[in-house]
Amino acid sequence: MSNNIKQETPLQYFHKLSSHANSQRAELFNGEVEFALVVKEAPISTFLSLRGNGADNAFCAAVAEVLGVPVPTEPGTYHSSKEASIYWLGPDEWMLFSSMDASSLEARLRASLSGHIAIADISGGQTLINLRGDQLALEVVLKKSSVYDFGAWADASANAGRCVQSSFGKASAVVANKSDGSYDLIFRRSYADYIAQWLLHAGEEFGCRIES
Amino acid sequence: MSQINRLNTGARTDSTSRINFTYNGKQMQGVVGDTLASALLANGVNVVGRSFKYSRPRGIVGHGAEEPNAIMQIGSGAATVPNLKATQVELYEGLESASVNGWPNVNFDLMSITGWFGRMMPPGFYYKTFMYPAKLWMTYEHFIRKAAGLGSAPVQDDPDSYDKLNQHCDVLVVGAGPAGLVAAREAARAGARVIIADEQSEFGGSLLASINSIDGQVATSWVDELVAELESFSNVQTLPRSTAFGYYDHNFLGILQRRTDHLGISADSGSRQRLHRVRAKRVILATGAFERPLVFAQNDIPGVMQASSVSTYINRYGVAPGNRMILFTTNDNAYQTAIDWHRAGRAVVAVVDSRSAPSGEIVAVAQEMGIRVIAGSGVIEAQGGKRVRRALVAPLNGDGTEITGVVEKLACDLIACSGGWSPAIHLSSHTGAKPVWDETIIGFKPGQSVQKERSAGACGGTYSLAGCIAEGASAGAEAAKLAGCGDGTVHFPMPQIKEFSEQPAQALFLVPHTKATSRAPSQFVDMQLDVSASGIELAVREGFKSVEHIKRYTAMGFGTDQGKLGNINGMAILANALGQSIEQTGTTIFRPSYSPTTFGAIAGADVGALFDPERYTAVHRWHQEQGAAFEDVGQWKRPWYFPRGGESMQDAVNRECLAVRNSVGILDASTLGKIDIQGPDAAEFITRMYTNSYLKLAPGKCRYGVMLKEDGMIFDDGVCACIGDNHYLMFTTTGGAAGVLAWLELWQQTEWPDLQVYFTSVTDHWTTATITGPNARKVLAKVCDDIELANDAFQFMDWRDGTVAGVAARVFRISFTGELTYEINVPAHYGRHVWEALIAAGEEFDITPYGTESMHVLRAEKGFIIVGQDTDGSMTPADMNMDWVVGKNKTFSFIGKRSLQRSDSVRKNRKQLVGLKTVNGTQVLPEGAQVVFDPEQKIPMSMQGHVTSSYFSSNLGHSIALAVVKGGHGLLGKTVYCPLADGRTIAAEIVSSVFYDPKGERQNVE
Amino acid sequence: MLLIHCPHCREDREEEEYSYSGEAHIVRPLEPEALSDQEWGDYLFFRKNPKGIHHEMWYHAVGCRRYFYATRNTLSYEIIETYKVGEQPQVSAQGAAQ
Amino acid sequence: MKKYSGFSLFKNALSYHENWQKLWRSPKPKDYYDVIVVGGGGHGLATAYYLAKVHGITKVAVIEKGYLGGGNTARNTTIIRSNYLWDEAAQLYELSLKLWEGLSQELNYNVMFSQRGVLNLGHNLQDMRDIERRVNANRLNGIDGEVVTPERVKEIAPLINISKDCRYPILGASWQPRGGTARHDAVAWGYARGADALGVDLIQETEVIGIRRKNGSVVGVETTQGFIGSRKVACVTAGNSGVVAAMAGLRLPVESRPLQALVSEPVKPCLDTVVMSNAVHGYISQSDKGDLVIGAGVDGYNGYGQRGSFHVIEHTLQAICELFPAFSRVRMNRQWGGVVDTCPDACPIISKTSVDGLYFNCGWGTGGFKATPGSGYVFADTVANDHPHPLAAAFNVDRFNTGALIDEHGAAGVAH
Repeated sequence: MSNNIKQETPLQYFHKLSSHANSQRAELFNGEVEFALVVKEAPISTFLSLRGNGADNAFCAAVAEVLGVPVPTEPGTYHSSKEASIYWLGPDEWMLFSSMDASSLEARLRASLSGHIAIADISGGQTLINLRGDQLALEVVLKKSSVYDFGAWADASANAGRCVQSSFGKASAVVANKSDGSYDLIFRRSYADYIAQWLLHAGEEFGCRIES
Repeated sequence: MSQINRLNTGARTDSTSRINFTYNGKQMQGVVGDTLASALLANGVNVVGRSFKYSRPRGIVGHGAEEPNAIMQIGSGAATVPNLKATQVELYEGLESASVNGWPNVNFDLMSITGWFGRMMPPGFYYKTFMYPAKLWMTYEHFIRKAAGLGSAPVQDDPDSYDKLNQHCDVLVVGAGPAGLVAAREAARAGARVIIADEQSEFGGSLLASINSIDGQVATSWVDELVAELESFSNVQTLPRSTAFGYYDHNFLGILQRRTDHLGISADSGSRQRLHRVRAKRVILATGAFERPLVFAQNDIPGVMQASSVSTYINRYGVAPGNRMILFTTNDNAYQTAIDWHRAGRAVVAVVDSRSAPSGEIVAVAQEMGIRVIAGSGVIEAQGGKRVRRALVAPLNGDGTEITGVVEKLACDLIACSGGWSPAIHLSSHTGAKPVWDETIIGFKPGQSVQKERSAGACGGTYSLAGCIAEGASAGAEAAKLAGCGDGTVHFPMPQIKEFSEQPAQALFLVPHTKATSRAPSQFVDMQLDVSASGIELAVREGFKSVEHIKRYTAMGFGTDQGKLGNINGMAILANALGQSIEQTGTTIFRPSYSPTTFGAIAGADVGALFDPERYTAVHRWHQEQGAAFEDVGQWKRPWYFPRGGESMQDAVNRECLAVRNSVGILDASTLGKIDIQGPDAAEFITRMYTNSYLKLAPGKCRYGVMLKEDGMIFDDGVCACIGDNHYLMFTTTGGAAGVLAWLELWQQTEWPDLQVYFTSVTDHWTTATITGPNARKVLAKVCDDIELANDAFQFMDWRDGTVAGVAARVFRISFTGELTYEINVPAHYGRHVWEALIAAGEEFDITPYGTESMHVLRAEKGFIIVGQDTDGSMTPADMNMDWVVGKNKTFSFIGKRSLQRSDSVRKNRKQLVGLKTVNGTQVLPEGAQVVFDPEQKIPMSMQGHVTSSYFSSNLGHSIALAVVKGGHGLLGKTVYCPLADGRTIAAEIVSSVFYDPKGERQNVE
Repeated sequence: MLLIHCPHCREDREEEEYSYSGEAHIVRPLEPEALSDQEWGDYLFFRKNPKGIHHEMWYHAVGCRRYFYATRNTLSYEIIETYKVGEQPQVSAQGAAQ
Repeated sequence: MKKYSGFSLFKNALSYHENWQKLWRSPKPKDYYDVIVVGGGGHGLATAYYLAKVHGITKVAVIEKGYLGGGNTARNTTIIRSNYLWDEAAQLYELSLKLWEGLSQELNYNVMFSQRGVLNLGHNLQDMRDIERRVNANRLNGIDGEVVTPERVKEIAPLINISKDCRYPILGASWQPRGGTARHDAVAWGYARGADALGVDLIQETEVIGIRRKNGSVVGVETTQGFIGSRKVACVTAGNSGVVAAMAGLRLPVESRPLQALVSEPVKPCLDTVVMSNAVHGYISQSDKGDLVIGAGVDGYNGYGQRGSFHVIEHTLQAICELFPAFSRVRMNRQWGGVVDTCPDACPIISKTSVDGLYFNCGWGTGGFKATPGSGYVFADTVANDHPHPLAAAFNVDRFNTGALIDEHGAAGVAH
């Protein structure tokens, strides 16, 4: 597709917005990051919903072969490489996130999988944001936002690879922890404005900025 | 007024740092560390309020959540807060406080009802009067309501914000007194995730007012060290100013943290209060105990206080609230107050001890100080007006039920009372644990645990400091172990503590008077609601027996203090009146909140813009830029109409509808639910869910379907397309999307797991731009060159993949307007691009964006229904004249089919969908108008149905309406009437529900 | 405020993630047309609604999107077990009574 | 029965209230009654009262396992209105409302029925269509009601937020001036006192543990005080209907769910009407004591525990703070739950059963309190004549077989 085709990410209109209630607090984090919390939206990427039998070795092997990442069969985990991540959403449901082209990835998967499977391209309907910053701020914002016990993941850097689909404000999101101590959030496009406002509100006490 | 009662002894307050505040408009000073109550007492304030029913003057009696009288309005304007207890308000510079009752003021109250008039208002008097004449009740009530309420709610919006944290921990400790603190320390050391919360501004509980020594140091120093130690653990969260207000199922507790109230300013960052929603593996309740007041005549006169509160004011706040004190006690423990008072340099008139021969170690200490002890006696009445002036003391018999000698009058200005202690079992009671009466502690103890909790320390009936610490330590270690941390053994050694050994206390719940209870001056049980011992006895006399009845009849325990002081005495007086034991009588069930909890904090951040998510399509901003008006559809914001210039809504809708029929319009249909369905059994499954069959639907084809609930009633509708072999795309209504997906999953997962089919919501993936009208093809052709668009090549109810405006698209030729229509679906990040490309391509045809209102008009012209508007959960397909969509020959009994054969479903005069054409075509029937056959009949009229949809059709030049009318399908041509609330009656003719292009030829544009 | 163990996620998760879906193990009649109105009405609407042990369906709506079953005491709200579709409860009202 | 009046109050004050008569006796159960009413809540007591008063059947016992009026009568938010959508429901609730209007005098007990009006708010276009439909139907049924604008709503409840900018703005409301509230406990006590005076035995702290039948007919009930005979057993045990039905081997189309409510601390009068919103889910009025009385929606799961989940309370207070932003700083004093028997069509069952002599009155869901007088009236008639009262006929249990449901969900969403 040609380059003059305009694309908009779900948080397009929030990039560079910030919330900052208390200047004193900002000084505390006045080093390289001026805001204790930074929300960064990933560029437009591929999201596929993958359904199939996780107990079927052939299925798992074929997916791993195409993605270059093993299929997580343990509940609440994800695996990732530079090009792709695959998140466990349910016993027969995964979300793929990738920089590879959606239709060709779908085609390759379909070619290598057999039996009862389903693949749906949901790239237009999702976005991924990375939430990084001060550990206390991250912890508080996650506690404000979700009923899930992220404390059970404890030391995030040692336990990277956990993910969960749970509540986020009055919407929902997939949250995953990363080895650098930050978190990725994946949620639906139509809720993006709400979640952006929610994060700006929840992060206000620490200072929160959204960037592309 | 100066701080006449301020002491210069070593309290927790800093007497050198002054704080200015106002009380009822008067300037006063307190010191850092004061509560409003301690500052008022320091300033010699006696009367802090008027009682609810009789407007009697009342003073401060307690020092915490138990306070019934010192109810204050704090602050002013938008940030005012009603009904705070002065004992719980930390003093800050500029604090404004005011009493909540009393007119014109608390010291001189014209509403005061004493003596005779008070006697006219026994419990239940409302029920017995104000009945005649009946029509005057609203007038009576008007005056009754004038006396209602304590403080005033603000009238402006709350300037503050609130938030919540979802907390999960291994061990939650409620209460940071001695038991709680050591429990938290043991659990923390075992590696548990610990939260410890306490309602007060600092941890320490009773030790903050203790002059005991622990391990050779002052108790408060021991506390400071312990708190510092706790704060050094990374696995411990300490929450001061945090009240656990409710204990809910499965170890979920609500804790309200007051973050800025003590600062006094409406904070400009962060939240005023924070609700911690805590899910704990184990809970340790270390909530302490409340001292029990003594019930004697006129025990509500200011200057009658709790003994432990007097000690707290002296030791913690450096305030001695009076000069000449009488201590009235039933136990050893309270002698400490006499000692504290004596050490503060004030006169102890006497200790009146109800026990005939008090002999505890501490009694001897007091006597050695020269304090007079009057044993075997009680204070039977307090006297005074706005302050106690004297006490009537009389000798009592052994069990405290009768006066046995001469009454002695003793002058005093303070009567400190202690009837023993009542464990704070509120939270344990919230769990459903049934409190048990324990004669040895003369109180209710927590019942058998029904949640994963245990009580430690005074709230479990253990009153010695050493006992509390030992119990706390073992509870902490045990809780950690049960949560999977540590081995359950106590790690830290017991501190050395010197305590007096105590002799048994006496149970004394109602101090006798020389007159019978019914005739004696009021002996108050529940101060806030003016419930007296005679009131309880009256209720029993009138036949009430159950403690819940008594509570409801007298209002005992319904106050904002929740009966923390009065309840046990009340139960005991009731038991006595019924001639049964307290155990038999039982106690009322405590319910959340333990202490009052701010609405805004319970609501949290989910108010205002965050009250409920607003869902937007990818084209939303374009709609906003065009000035669209929006309609709420479920959580979605959909463009309602696009007014141009100064257009009215009707003008805009007329223009939009004409544009669609005459040229081309464009609608954002992205909000429709879309479910991707794949699997070998997909067609079979879909066919079971819809009324019609999909077994023979070929790839590239679409079909309209209706879904029923198993009761046969329509619950959703939409088009379903066959995308490929074993692959379908189902469209749902906007509001029904989530429900339909859950419905499909329910049947597949639980009823037919053998059917191989997967469902995935793809609603958000697609932006759907619907272009409709005779020029729709011409517009599409300008931006799409890889789909053959000719009428016979790309037919009605077909779909094609192609490229639109350079973007891979899926185009459906279906129609909700009756015009030639293409629904163009592209991934949503291209949504705005494709939309704008279509607008540009349509410019020469004056392509007109239209909203949901025009969509409704256009479909109504065609007689197409909207589920949820034309149906209401009681409509079958046949009712909607849609029998054609029901597959009669389907082999499988699809969902809802059987219900269509029930006797009521085949009844002849069911309400059926028809069109209504008003006799006067300019009149538009209101939606919701009721249809009758005879407008002249008397009320109640026989209603035949109602108008479900109604519009002015600019295309037809007259109004149109859809209605459901009993037996309507057989009534074509009949004139019916809609009598309206405004007095008009509109006549209309029953016509076909299809008003426009009945043969459906419009969309066959060549 | 229930804490419910999802047998698929294998974690205790908060009630807000779930929605309740009614009595479990009600099998849809194989031949609805063969039933009388009363038998059909019984299937549609009439429920055990016990005070005590109840087998019920829950949907992990904000989670793994799986339906599963729970054995719960409707008086104490204690959840005795959760189990997957296709599995049978280990505890029943009759069993608990014994 | 000694009559209550201002004069009797005066007279008794002279004697220090030492001579008040008991409100009711505490009799030992007899061996046999003409009718046994199972359940001593408002509906059961009203049924007994009207059996004695209207039908002259005075050999009646009300058997209550706890204390009179201790179930949902004691736990509801006391809202009274009759502006229901469907004819069947509207007529039943209107009968009730008419009885409320004279109830204090009828019972010589002030039930403090306060006709301060009820607003049902609309927040979206479909809400407003439903309100129009309901109000039009009400008016043609002879029930007072009007559709009012947001500005009029603001006049009636000045602290309400009618801003167009909020998430779900108020687009209008239905207004029933004759609606209002009453003092819930007084209703039970008033009917109890009235029934007792007519000879009805009120037997508290006695639980029915079995329904004895012979040849398909009722012959009495087993209780914790032993067997009591009767050919007619009328069950009015909201929150336990399924359990009682099971004693007779019956199942009902009801599910028992928690319903929660809360009150604030007392504040000076600031809300002089009843405000209900289905869309955002909150119901609020202010009691004569000053408490803001707030009702929530039904919890999602079956439960007999008289308590529900905290998130329901949170959601309700979010709605209240949206409607009344000024109440954000007011504090919740107490919250509690009841158990409501919900029917699939949100309408009650007032019905004979397949067992001769066994009658059920249940399934009131969230709408029971307001129906108390009417429910008792038509149920008493149904029991006395062994034939449905005309207004009860539509509420027979057989409707769940025929499909003739009265779907109040249709326009009321929640039939509070």
